[in-house]
Amino acid sequence: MIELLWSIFDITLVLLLLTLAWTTCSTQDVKRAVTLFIAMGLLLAIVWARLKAPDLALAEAVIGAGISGALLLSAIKDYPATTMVSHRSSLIEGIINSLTLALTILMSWAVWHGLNMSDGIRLSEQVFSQLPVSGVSNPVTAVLLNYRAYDTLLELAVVLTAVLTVLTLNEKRADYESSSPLLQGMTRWLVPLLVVTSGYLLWVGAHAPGGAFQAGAMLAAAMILLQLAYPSRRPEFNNYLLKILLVIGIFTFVLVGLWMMSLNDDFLAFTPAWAGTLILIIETAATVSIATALTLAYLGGRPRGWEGTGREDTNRTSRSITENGGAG
Amino acid sequence: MISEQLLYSLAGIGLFGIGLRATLLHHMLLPRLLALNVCGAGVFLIFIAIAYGGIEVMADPVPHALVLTGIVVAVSATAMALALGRRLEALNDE
Amino acid sequence: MIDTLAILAIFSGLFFFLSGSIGLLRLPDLFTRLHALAKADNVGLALVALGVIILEPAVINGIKIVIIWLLVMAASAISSHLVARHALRENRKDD
Amino acid sequence: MMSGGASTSILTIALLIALNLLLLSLLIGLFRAWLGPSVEDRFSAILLIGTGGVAILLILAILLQITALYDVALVLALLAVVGTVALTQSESNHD
Repeated sequence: MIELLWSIFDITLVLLLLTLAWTTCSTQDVKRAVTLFIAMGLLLAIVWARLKAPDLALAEAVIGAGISGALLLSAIKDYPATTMVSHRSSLIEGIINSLTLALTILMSWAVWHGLNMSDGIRLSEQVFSQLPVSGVSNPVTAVLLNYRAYDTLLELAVVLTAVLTVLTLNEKRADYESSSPLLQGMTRWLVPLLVVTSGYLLWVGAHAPGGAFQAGAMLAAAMILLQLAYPSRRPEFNNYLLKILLVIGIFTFVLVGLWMMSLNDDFLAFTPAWAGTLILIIETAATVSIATALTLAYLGGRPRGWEGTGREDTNRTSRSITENGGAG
Repeated sequence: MISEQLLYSLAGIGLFGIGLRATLLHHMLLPRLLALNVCGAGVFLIFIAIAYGGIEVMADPVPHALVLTGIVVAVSATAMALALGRRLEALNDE
Repeated sequence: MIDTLAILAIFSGLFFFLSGSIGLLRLPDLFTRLHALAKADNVGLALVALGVIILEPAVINGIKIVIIWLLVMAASAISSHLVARHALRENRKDD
Repeated sequence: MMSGGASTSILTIALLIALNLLLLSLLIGLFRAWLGPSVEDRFSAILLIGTGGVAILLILAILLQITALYDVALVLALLAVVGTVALTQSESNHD
């Protein structure tokens, strides 16, 4: 009975997910596609929770409900619905369909085969056996910031690269018109709550699901909400500070890594006694950087007064850049 | 093998296929980007399905960490692609 | 006994959830649909949360659930307001 | 928590039925997201999925014995508004 009920739940969830993915991908209406995509993100958070991956459910909830919704919804009007990239002939369409189908069948066979093989030595055994010396008790945080700290360092580098590309390409979008007073009233108590929760997620990451990324994304969501509620009353960014905040995560990470190299002969090889503290320091810096990066990515480009644009009027500058780019 | 593993990894493969097909076929930039994200979500789902070990058992944390990194990279890549597309539209408009 | 109470609360919450979503599907226009949605948001979640609190032994988690419920109440009120206001404004533009 | 053999399995079965019914309610709500017709209608469906998702997470937390899922529900409740705000604000801007 219990197994049957779980199966019904699993199958319904999977079918819902697949239907949603199909409608997201097949619709021609951009707004509809974005809305359905946000719904799919929320559903994915439930799937991660069902598969006992609370760290991922947390990340997906922050991303799906907060960041990617805001990112995509504000991007919709940058993309006029009339623009087509290319047209495909029915022959190419047929080839793509059959190749995708073939790849899907191949992958199904591979997964079937892989799941039926006997369990070898699972990495998880090593993760749990080394957990006491990792400095944290949440295994996912241990993997991310101790065993595979290189990965996380490079992940921060990827985030930085992406944001630098965004900043290089565009000016910030035009401001929205001012918002409803009710929204502003809510923002006054919601933003502090978001900031506190972000701190909680950062702190709890050591022994329970949470961590730098979830906390950073939460902080970014708070910033995005502020932008949306007070479009006109926003103070000018202090760009020098902004640049420091953007790189402080990687900077701290590398600094700690080099320090540990001078003690333990290996880059990022933590001394077990200090590991917990060092991981918290790195995570705090990473949280700040990720939050800054995601906020800037949401703005869609350089804020006013960023180096290179000077005191010129924002609209004029962007137009002249466009003209130069078009001529070149 | 646990049947949930098979069910959810097949769902992941399904998502991957749907996303890949739409990425290659779609005419517009933004839906293409969404399709690419669906495709990525499929890959994540395969990983997490394989990490799952049953109701009573704790799941394997290594794929969780990998997918967490993947989600961060996917969001950054999406933001970057949105900026590239916006620039493209601006160049087309003039 | 305690379990029965919890199950009772959760299932009466489910009634509101289901009627809310059926209302979302069946009612004729956006504003009445938002009205149906509010039932699921406020009463439905309140009863489900009550049931879960009864089953949850740790007090700290109980407090967390109460906070979640309060937040959803506030969020639903504000979201409904924003969506309805937006719909009204868009319609005025079309005229 | 779930102490006592017989009542445990009854409680589990009841919670699982509740979970399935909640998913059914989301499914009905998603029909509205699919049908539309306006963006606001689609968004009201997302509001329902947000609230229903919170309820599902609360019940999953009890069933799977993962207390961290309360945090996920908390985050979902906190951020439920941000999407709505992004929709209504970004829309109200175009001339």
